Amino acid sequence: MSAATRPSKLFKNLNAKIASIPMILTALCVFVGGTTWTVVYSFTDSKLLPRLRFVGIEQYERLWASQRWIVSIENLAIYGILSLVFSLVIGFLLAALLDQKIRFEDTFRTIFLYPFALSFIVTGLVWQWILNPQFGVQGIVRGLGWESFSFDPLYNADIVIYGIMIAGLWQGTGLVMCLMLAGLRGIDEDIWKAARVDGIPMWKTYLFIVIPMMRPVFITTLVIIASGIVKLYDLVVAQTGGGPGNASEVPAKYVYEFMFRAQNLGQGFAASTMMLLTVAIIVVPWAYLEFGRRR
Amino acid sequence: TDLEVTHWWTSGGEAAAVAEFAKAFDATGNKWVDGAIAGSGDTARPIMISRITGGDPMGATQFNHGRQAEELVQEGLMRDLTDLATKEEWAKLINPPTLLQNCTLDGKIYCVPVNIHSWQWIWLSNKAFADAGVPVPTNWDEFVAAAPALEKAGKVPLALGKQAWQESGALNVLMAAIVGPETFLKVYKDKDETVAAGADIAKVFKAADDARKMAVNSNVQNWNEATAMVINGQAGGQIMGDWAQGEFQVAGQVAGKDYTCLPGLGLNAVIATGGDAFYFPKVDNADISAAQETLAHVMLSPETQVAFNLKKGSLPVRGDVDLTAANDCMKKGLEILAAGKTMQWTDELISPDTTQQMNDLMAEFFSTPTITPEDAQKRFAEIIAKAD
Amino acid sequence: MTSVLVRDVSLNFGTVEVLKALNLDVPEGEFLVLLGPSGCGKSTLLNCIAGLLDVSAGQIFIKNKNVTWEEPKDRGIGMVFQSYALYPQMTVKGNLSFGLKNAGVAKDEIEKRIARTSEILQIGPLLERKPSQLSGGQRQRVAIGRALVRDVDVFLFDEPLSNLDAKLRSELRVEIKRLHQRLANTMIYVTHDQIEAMTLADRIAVMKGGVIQQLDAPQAIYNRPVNRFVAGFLGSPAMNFLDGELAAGPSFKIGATAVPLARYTFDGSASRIGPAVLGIRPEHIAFGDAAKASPFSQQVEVELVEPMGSDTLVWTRLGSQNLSFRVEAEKPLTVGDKVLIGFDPARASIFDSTAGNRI
Amino acid sequence: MTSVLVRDVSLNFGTVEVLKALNLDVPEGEFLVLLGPSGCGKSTLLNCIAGLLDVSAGQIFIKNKNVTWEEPKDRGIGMVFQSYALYPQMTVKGNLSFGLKNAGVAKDEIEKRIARTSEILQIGPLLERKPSQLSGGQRQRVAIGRALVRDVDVFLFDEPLSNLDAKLRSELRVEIKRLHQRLANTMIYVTHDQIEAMTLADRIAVMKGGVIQQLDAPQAIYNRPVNRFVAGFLGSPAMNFLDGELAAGPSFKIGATAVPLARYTFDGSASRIGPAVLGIRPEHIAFGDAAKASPFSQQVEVELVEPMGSDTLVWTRLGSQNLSFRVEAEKPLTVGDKVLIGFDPARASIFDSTAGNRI
Amino acid sequence: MSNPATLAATVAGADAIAAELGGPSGPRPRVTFSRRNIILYGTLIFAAIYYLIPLYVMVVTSLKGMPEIRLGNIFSPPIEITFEPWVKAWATACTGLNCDGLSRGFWNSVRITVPSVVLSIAIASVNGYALANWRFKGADLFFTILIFGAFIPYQVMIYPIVIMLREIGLYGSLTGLVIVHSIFGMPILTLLFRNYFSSLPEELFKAARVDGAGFWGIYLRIMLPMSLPIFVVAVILQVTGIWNDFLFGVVYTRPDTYPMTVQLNNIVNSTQGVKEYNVNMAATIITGLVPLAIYFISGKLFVRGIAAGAVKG
Ligand SMILES: Nc1ncnc2c1ncn2[C@@H]1O[C@H](COP(=O)(O)OP(=O)(O)OP(=O)(O)O)[C@@H](O)[C@H]1O
Ligand SMILES: Nc1ncnc2c1ncn2[C@@H]1O[C@H](COP(=O)(O)OP(=O)(O)OP(=O)(O)O)[C@@H](O)[C@H]1O
Ligand SMILES: [Mg+2]
Ligand SMILES: [Mg+2]
Repeated sequence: MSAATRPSKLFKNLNAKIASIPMILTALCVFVGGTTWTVVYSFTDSKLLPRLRFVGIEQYERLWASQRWIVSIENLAIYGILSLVFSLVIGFLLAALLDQKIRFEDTFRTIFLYPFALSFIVTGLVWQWILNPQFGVQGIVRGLGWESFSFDPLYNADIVIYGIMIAGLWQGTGLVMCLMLAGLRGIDEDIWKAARVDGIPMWKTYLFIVIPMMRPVFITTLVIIASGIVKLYDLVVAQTGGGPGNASEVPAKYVYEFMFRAQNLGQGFAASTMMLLTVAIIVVPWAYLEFGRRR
Repeated sequence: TDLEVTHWWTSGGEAAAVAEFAKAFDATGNKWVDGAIAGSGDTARPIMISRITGGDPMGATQFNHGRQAEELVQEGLMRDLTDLATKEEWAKLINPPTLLQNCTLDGKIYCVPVNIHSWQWIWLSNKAFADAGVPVPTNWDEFVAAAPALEKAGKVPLALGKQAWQESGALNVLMAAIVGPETFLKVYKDKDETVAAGADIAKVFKAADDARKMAVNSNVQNWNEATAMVINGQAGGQIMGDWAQGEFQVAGQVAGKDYTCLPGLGLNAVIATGGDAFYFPKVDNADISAAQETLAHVMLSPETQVAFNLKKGSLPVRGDVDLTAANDCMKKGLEILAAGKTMQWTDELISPDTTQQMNDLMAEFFSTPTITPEDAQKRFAEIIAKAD
Repeated sequence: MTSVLVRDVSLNFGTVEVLKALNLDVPEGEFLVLLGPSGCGKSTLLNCIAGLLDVSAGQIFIKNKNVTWEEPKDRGIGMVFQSYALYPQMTVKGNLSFGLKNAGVAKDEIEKRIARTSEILQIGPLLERKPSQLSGGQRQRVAIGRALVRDVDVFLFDEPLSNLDAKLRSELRVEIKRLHQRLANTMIYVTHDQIEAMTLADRIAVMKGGVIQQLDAPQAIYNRPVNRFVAGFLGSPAMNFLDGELAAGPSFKIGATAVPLARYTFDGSASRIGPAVLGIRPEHIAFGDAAKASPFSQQVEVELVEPMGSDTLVWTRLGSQNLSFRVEAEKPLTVGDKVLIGFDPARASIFDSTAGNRI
Repeated sequence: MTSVLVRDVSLNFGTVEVLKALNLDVPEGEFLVLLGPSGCGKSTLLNCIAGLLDVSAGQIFIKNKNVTWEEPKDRGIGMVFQSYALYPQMTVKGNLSFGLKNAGVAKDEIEKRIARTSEILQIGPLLERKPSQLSGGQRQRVAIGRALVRDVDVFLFDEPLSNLDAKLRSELRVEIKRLHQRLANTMIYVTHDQIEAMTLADRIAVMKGGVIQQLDAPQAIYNRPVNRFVAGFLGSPAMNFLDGELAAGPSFKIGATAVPLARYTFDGSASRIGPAVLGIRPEHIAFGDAAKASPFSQQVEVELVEPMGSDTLVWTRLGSQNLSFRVEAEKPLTVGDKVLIGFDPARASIFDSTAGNRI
Repeated sequence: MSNPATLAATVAGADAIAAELGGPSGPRPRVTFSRRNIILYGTLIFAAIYYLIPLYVMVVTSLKGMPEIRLGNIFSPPIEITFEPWVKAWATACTGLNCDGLSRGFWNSVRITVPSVVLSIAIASVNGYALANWRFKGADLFFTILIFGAFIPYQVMIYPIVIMLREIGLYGSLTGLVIVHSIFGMPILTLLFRNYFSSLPEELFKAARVDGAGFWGIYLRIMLPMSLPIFVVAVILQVTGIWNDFLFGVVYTRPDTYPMTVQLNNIVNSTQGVKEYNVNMAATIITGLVPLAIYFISGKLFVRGIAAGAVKG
């Protein structure tokens, strides 16, 4: 009975490793490599083309001195927080309503979900039009005789971001509803029965029992929405182009404009690095909770 | 040979003009592959630059000459046209000579200017003023004075697309017209911040404030939609470059009868000689190189120049072409050009980065009534101080 | 006095009739067990009584009050679920008090009831814990507490122990029995475990396909099952069934062997001639000397021995049919041994071979 | 001859040591049962033997060949899983032939083996069905067939019956036992059901916390458990444990009562004085006349009666400690009855009260 | 078949009480227009209207002529239905000199979407499978990086990817774009597949290993046939994502391979004089038709797949 030798660790699961090469390459080259590259060049004064002429944190100083960047950040914060709250609330409400064993559930669900199939470009265009003061809602209401009615979010710098949010919610709540519905369907049937026997009203059951139980679903949803919010770009471009003025500017657009229009790559990279940092602040704790704890 | 040409000329007049290039080029036995990208130069340029830096260059591409392509040239990505230029003696043909200078870097020529565009125009709708019962103004001040009457008649006095480049363009036009080319150059060429903060420029910002008030009800984005408002008499006028003329032409309007144009806003008839130029990225393929040369040649040929510029509403780059067919407004331009009353424009003077900051400022100014002209001027001076 | 009365209750899910005009009458203080295989409608019946499902037809009375259309909370019932269904993010105390708070019970009354309940169930030290910090048995106790604290007349249990391991199950079984002895409430208890049913029930209702097959005291059901289904469902190791022929005499012929049925008490007036099935429980088969004394005995060969610790199950054949019998653990039998077995036909059950009813 | 040999095998999940330098030696043809509570590492050990988990230390031999680093398929093992793990999209036939095809067995050979297997397990008529069209018992049989068809030396079963209901479980138990008698292969069988362990095993390895507590024949483990854990884990109803004091004599004092230990065989040389625990199984406690004949007897009061059909469990108290004993179903005892009970100390087990080892 | 004696007694007792009490029997009466139903369906219908309005506006507008649009009311149904805008949007709308509408872009989109969807799903499902069933050292690290990648704004990566594609000589080719889509689809899809495969019983995987199937054997023969729901989700997500993509399409292709969205943008933004809203809307609907169709066809499977792959716990 001679002891067989332990095979080399490298060749264990060799097939799995080979199959994971695309993933490893993507992770290393594209995500790590690309990110590092971006961060490094954010410390240079690259203009149209990337050049390694380091200027320290000058780009960052300029970034935070820029009114436009501040507006972008504010807008993203307002949009982000409100659309997080609203899409969770609306998504959950719709899911809860659909969960009442109603008729035509499929129809309603399809109606709520279909905007998700459309691109932001399409969404932006349609809502731009609906919110157009001449043809859209304001025009109609005024046409009905209410002359002083005013609803022109896309042309009013103070509320333009809410106009964008209306469109964003229209497109995004369907998916949230879907996730919530899946979560609700995963709740043990007996919990509902127990709550009914205990005589707990429906809304209390949702609020105090079901929602806390759906924590993981909420977290997953939150992360999905958040990742979308950070990337907010197409919708703004299609709906307002950042206007009126710079009132609906968002960071992703700032990055794009500085990299390509202003031909100031360094500035664009600095802005993207700030975005990455924000993302890291959101994602790392989540990733830790989600994947770190389990292994 | 197929040659892909990218540009951002997609509005009615522009497209008609491009068609002339394509026709002339196709006639040489090559094929013009059109790569139009809609949504103004701001959208198109990044794509063009990525293509060139990404190693998949097009055959030729439009840029505004000036500093937009500077780095691409420095990086050696653009083809050197000096040989062709010497052979065809562009230096003699092209007028004013600054056009060719703008294509030159370290003594080498890298682009073909195709037209002269000037920003300093205001386009007025004769119909709108007739409706309002006031005479068509002859300069900016009269225009401002006529605004209340227009408003009363349910018109928008000033049509202005809500895009930053239009707004900052309007400011620059006002500046050139109100304070004259010298002060303009002090600000933009010498980057003299005391001038920028001074009393002269304060007048300009006051005028911009007027413009802002007059344009409050102008709910359009693209410049040609604003032009459309002038064309159909909804708006009194629009500050826009001479490319707007193409739109009037496509709409079948006649200069002097249906619309009026005032170079230099009727105050200071000087025009800038900016314009469009074509660059030819370096390629390995000999066929394409040959086609590039052909295109460069075709673009400068007298017939093409006439046909193109008539459609486009811009001025030809050669002084030796016959433009009898030109309309009222073009003739005004040609006269100013002939008189040598030209000046440099911001494209040549400040970097895109500074332009962007200007744009940001003006976008904010025009959309935020609470920003006073004084505030805006102060920030303007700061930008000029740091400009490059 | 009748505590729960189910009258002609039917229930359909779509076109499937799950309960078929079912009648049930549970006297005050009785421990009734609903026993049956999976899918027979036990939970459905319980849910109907609780008001969690709307009956399709029929009436339900609790404490002589027609509650057919009442909400669950107004029926005076408490329910314990298989999956415990504790509110996971509330403490044990929160779980116990949530229903009371909603019913608007005064604060000190709530405290008092929780104190009493936790004393009965000995969950005092657990009050501040969350369900996830409890063991299976403790969770089950809290689930019972949640019903207990509401001071209800009728307790409904839906397989409350089936998620637990065997050891805990037998412990909690005893606890539930003690609880019933102490509270003397009416309890209706659903299970598919016949040991649980036998040990807990005052009466057992054996269900199959939405119909109650037999409703009687455990020993009666065990010893005199009304049909072959009930006979086979109760008892572990299971009853032996031997196919054969009822003959005059009366006797039961299994191949060449005849079992004399003089001591068997026939039921009703069914035909006593023709093919039939004889059922006999493994523990009613004697062997060795005891077999000799039996009215019927036979020499057989041991085929398989299953020691189960406390006793041993021995498999053999009678004619060509499998037969098992139980012997004490100490009796050493090995495969191939020839032994004499026998049983008293009075303890057997005979069923007709088509419908399976007791003869 | 040794069929499976596990030598000093350890296994860690991260920092948790699930198996601790475990040794096991299974002779050819033996039916070994791994028995233990949930989470004790039974499945882990089985997976190590199958090669589905890499051991952290130690070696595994199958048929005297070191297979520590072999792939599962090369170890000559077949495995049957708790959840059946049938490939849902393949027919039964596809399930059976999948492994053979992977091994490149010729077509007609595959046919032959499937024919033989389906004859042994009587699944011939099911061959063309999908697993979803099978009942639980049939699925289990197919799962066994999948191991059988591969003609392996060692069968590994991981709780193959625990998803089935009690009735089916006891039927399939008998089938597996018959299968073993017929094939005479080595079988290693994991379960936490002690009845299964007792009935099936040639030897049982009782595990706890990754360590084998006792490895012996079923009756030996049942009657002479090496520690309190093993004693409590086997047997249902569970063994009674009575706290008390070992005194000279030797005798065992429970409060005022003394149990004479003259007939008890002590183990080893542990101290025979001081606090200890006496364990006695319910079925070893006699009552009534039989109790009088016992070396120890005592008058007690009945507190609770649990009829279980075949017999009845009676709960009472000795001193202040709970005690249960088993009586035949016919003996009518009711709560409050005073009875005499007694047992033979030779059948009891005594454990030290701290470590719990047998004294 | 109940014990006759017991049952008879029961029923007799029951009758006595029932005679006394009578009262409700059978199912609880259901009011169709109960307050609950009115609120429930009212809210749902109200919400449905909000979600449907844009679609309605798009369709209605696309069927109107320009004169009618200038009249103003976007909500009024067309007086005279015309399909001309559709024809124009599909076949003749101009961008620069190209006047072939969306038709070219449609086929480009198909040529981009199909291989991208197939490739990205193929890669991601294998990754997810490897991560769920064949954990090797470091796999989790790569996976975490990958997930982080899901949050990186695309703008950040445009430039580095331009350089990478240039270096491997794929810039501007369809292959390059397909690779880009696969890369950016990978994080979310891998997460979905990993979650799904881990939710499948591990014993199945073990059984297959004992049966001698290898990495690919198990993937192809065991895992794939069981993964329909998650594949549906992946296909839906990828088709909509890639079909609707604008940024990559415009940056990494050339005009003759522009996808539909880029052409849509060109058409919408190259206004020749007045904005032709009807054509724009028709173009918009045509562009959205493919993903919409997929949703309407497989919406039910989508929810099921989401439940299986995305939402755990
Ligand atoms: N919501 C439902 N819709 C349709 N059929 C149902 C529904 N709930 C239960 N059934 C069917 O009703 C029958 C009885 O179900 P029930 O849950 O009462 O069985 P059970 O006796 O409790 O079984 P178990 O022991 O498995 O809990 C089953 O055949 C089941 O398929
Ligand atoms: N993949 C894993 N990672 C970490 N710990 C594990 C893993 N698998 C099992 N364990 C731990 O190892 C211990 C033994 O698990 P194992 O599955 O062998 O128990 P078992 O005896 O088979 O229990 P059961 O009867 O519940 O199947 C448990 O405590 C479990 O938590
Ligand atoms: Mg049930
Ligand atoms: Mg296990």
